[in-house]
Amino acid sequence: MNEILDKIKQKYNAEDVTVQRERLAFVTVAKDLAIDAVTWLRDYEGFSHFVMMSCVDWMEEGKFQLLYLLHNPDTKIDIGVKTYIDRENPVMESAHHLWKQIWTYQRELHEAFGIDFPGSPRVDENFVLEGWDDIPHMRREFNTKEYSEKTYFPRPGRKTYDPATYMQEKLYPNQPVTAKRKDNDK
Amino acid sequence: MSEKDMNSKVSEMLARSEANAKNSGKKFVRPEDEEREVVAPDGSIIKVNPIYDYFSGARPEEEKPRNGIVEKFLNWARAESIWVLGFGTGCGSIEIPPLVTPRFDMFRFGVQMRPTPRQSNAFIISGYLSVKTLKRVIRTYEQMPSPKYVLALGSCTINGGMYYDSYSTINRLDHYIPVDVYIAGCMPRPEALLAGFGKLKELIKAGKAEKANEYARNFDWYKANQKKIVKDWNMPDYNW
Amino acid sequence: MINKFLGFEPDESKLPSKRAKIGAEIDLSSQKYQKIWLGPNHPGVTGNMAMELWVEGNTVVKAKTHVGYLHRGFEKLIERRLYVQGFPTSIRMCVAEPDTNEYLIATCTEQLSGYDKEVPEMAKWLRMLSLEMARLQGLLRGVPGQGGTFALGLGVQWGVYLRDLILDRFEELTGGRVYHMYIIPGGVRGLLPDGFKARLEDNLKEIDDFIVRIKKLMFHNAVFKKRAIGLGVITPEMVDKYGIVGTTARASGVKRDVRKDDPYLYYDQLDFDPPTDTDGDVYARTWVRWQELIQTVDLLRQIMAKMPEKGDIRANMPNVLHWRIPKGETYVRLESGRGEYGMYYVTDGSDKPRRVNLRGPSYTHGVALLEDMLVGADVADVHALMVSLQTCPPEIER
Amino acid sequence: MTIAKLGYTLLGLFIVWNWGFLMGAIFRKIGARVSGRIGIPFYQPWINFFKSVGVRTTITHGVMYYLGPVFRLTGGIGLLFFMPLIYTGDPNGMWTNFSFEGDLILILYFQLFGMLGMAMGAGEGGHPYSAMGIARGLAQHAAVELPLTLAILSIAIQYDTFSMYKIVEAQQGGFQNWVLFTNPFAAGAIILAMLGAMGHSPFNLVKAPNEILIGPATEYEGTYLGFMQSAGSILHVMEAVLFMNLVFGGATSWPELIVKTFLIYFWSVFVGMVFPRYKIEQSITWFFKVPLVLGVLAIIVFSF
Repeated sequence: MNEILDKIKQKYNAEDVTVQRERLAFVTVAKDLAIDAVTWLRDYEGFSHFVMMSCVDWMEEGKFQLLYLLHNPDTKIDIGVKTYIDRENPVMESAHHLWKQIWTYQRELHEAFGIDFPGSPRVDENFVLEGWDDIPHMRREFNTKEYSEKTYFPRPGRKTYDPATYMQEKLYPNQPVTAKRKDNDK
Repeated sequence: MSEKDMNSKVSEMLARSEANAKNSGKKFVRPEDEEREVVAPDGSIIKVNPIYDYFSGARPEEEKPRNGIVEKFLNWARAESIWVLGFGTGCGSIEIPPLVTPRFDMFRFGVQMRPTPRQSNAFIISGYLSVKTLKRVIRTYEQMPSPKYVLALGSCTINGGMYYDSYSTINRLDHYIPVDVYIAGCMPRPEALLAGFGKLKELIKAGKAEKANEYARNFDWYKANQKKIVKDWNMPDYNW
Repeated sequence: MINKFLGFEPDESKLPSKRAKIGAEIDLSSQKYQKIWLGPNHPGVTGNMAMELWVEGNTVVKAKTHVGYLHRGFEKLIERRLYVQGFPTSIRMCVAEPDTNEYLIATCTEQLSGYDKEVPEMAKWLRMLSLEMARLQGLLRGVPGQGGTFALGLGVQWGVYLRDLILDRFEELTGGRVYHMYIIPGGVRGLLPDGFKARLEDNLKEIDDFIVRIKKLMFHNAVFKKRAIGLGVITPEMVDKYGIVGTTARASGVKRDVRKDDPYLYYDQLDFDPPTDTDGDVYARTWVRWQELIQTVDLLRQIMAKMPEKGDIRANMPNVLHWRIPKGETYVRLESGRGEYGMYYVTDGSDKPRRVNLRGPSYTHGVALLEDMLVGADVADVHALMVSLQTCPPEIER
Repeated sequence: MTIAKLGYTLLGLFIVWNWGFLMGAIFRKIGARVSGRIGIPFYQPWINFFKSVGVRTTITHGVMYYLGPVFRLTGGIGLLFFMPLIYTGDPNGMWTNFSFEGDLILILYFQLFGMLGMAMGAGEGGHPYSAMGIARGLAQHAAVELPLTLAILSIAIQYDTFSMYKIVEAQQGGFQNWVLFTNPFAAGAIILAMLGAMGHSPFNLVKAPNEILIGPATEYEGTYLGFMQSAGSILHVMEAVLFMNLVFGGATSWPELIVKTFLIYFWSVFVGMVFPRYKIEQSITWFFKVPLVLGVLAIIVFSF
């Protein structure tokens, strides 16, 4: 485990190496080197099983974090190669030539976050939505509750309580309400 | 007409249709579904509007019940022979296999599955409906012959259930198609489904399950609601 | 350029051309092919999914899968729910084996909040019991279901009946028939009821009978063999290329089982060997699943024998309504009946998760692999191929 | 005399129609019991029929579209009109219907007639699965017809007649006179070809719900469907009667007809219960193997 992490650090200037579990580690690699790192891990280090590709929206920092999670079937090690891309102009090099299923992930991320993968097959086609004309639905600033209330005729009479305050009011009605929660509905 | 003329005509028309596509505000119409002109083999020019041609132009009409005892007898037959369309629209469809197998055997109540909408008269909306499915559900519902009945499963069809805040699933099914029987639960047990069929039978026998006519009567309202959320209205290649 | 700078060349022979198109190159406008849609309203698709097929006669020349009919936006919804509120939502991600979702989200939160070491022993055994029961009910539908794709409905009838019995046991244990919400962060919700083991053992005996009967009905059946052998072959080379996992990979001779590779809970204390086969066709996949059915029954018996009688079932957790998990990320996987099932979970120090991403086996099996597999297949075999890859649409689109 | 005969024929049609419905229900019940279910009530087919007729919407796709079920019904009724139902010893007696010298050829034609009608109707319906279903149906029918025709020719050579009535007459006087024992090759070919003609699994390719919806009938609803249900029930019984007359010695009374058709039909259901469905090319190959060889043998044995 440490051996391979050292190699990545040395070769790709990997930062922010976190060993989450005994056999799971996440490393951060610069955007230009990410696909190379993934290719190198696949071809030379035996990480032949592509587990998943994911994206996290760090809206506050103005970045998207892409994750390529690889698994080595021989040593049973998982390494997540992370890279950060700009949120304003989200473009990432396509990796569809490495594994057959990656174009599906890229198509999904294109739809969900608006990340472009030039050259990836069928990346512009709809994946799960049809006739979507709002901002990409998995971005943090997209408020799904508001959208739903605006669009789908909510049935009147439905109430949503904050569980903490509601329980306190129900169970301890005499005490002053302390469990106020900052409403950060998103 | 010479071949050269034809070619110039075709290229002219192509240019025109491209310009139309740019100018028209229709976002989700794919180029092959646009209104355009085509040259017939004999040289004449025909206007085609694929979306209009694919869909039935006729509005559904109210179909009056027959008189007295005949309708009563037919209602009895309809109640005792409910043919359910085999279209699992949501997660509630996992409770359909238990219904057709030894434990809960719904065949003994005259309820059977049918693979095509033309031959079924009951539609189980099994749980949440995403907008993408709703479009197919509406089309399927309109294809079913009247009288037709809708059973809506789960809390998702009543008020959105636990997906009340989802951007993808609808909240109230009865705004888009008329519902005869709601079966509550997440998800309803097979026993509840059998009870729902029992309730539907009572309604049919009493002559109260005339929701297909209601749909025809309030067609404009239903269509307005449907069009509000289904923005991409052209069906991909359902051209039969 | 970068490669030169780094001092190594990627192995070009392993890279297909970057401009490679997915699917066969055919002229669809030549009027030689008819386009037909299989689904979403078609009894031959599992769940709610559509396949767009271009056929020449009975042979598929090009296929496209269309998903999204079951999209509910779970990953978005969980982002705006408390950790404990997101829990009942998450288990509905895949309806075929809901317990796997419970385990994943519970373990993710435990690992990130540092409570994973404090889960009591009894709770872990009960988790294993519920996971194996979930696998068993999935297989009871899945193994005869493969016969059902060839119109052998009899096995399905028997299998779904027995699955109902297992669901009864779930109801005793958890109160729920399909959705259980049994495995919660920190442990499980309850102990075994009185006499549970005896009743489960009765059911397992019935399932033992069923296993023998289904073998005679399906694997000794001339017509079943004729249709399933040689259909939809997956070679061992394809396994890594397409990300194939679970029984589908094992039927091709590649031993992939998370229970052995990355043991979780107490699977290292159980005596089992994941079944494999070498042919990689539909028959081999069904055969591996049939063997896994035997193995699951055996595992359930082992678990019941090794399980302590009593013990703590909950770790001492903070008030879940005010639970904040420090910033972190993790990936947890388990072996579901369909293969490796994992969840990527990111927290940012607030009371709600930042990102939850599910990795279902159907995501790779049901889109990229299925599309390539359908090319050249008979229209009659589409349903069989789809079921043999255990495609479960809700976990593709979530 | 002709009027009385017509009356008897129509009465026979009514009995056959009802018996077809009842037999269908019984076999669905048997299937249910094998699975461990209770199954539909025995009167379900009649309710289904009345419900179908009572459907309010009618959609038509053109003349051929509604001629499809009519042709299918005609196929069944044609079989009934020109085939002796019950042997009474009198060639012009009741229940012999309008059997005449050479009716065997007409009957062979009527057997295919329904399928041809459905082909036209399904084509007009325009659903691609209908077209696929009917293409499968016609291909399989052709494969079934070959051994069947050879076997029937062999029987015709054996008794030196093309009259169904004479074939039945020749088989009277005990089961040792049945074609089943006097011409085992032809009987074998017919019994195997019967599986395909009855359209049960493994040869139920025409109606293959998880492949091609419900085949040619995909677009039919309401009254058309009611007609097709009736046609199906009549055709099922009449095909069983055809095989009964050809191989199993005919019937001398209604109870005998009912028992024999039930058992003949049971044979195909019995096979279908435990076998999955063939693909079309596998099905055709199957008919071109054992049944065809038996048919050829039957011809060879009785030609020399």
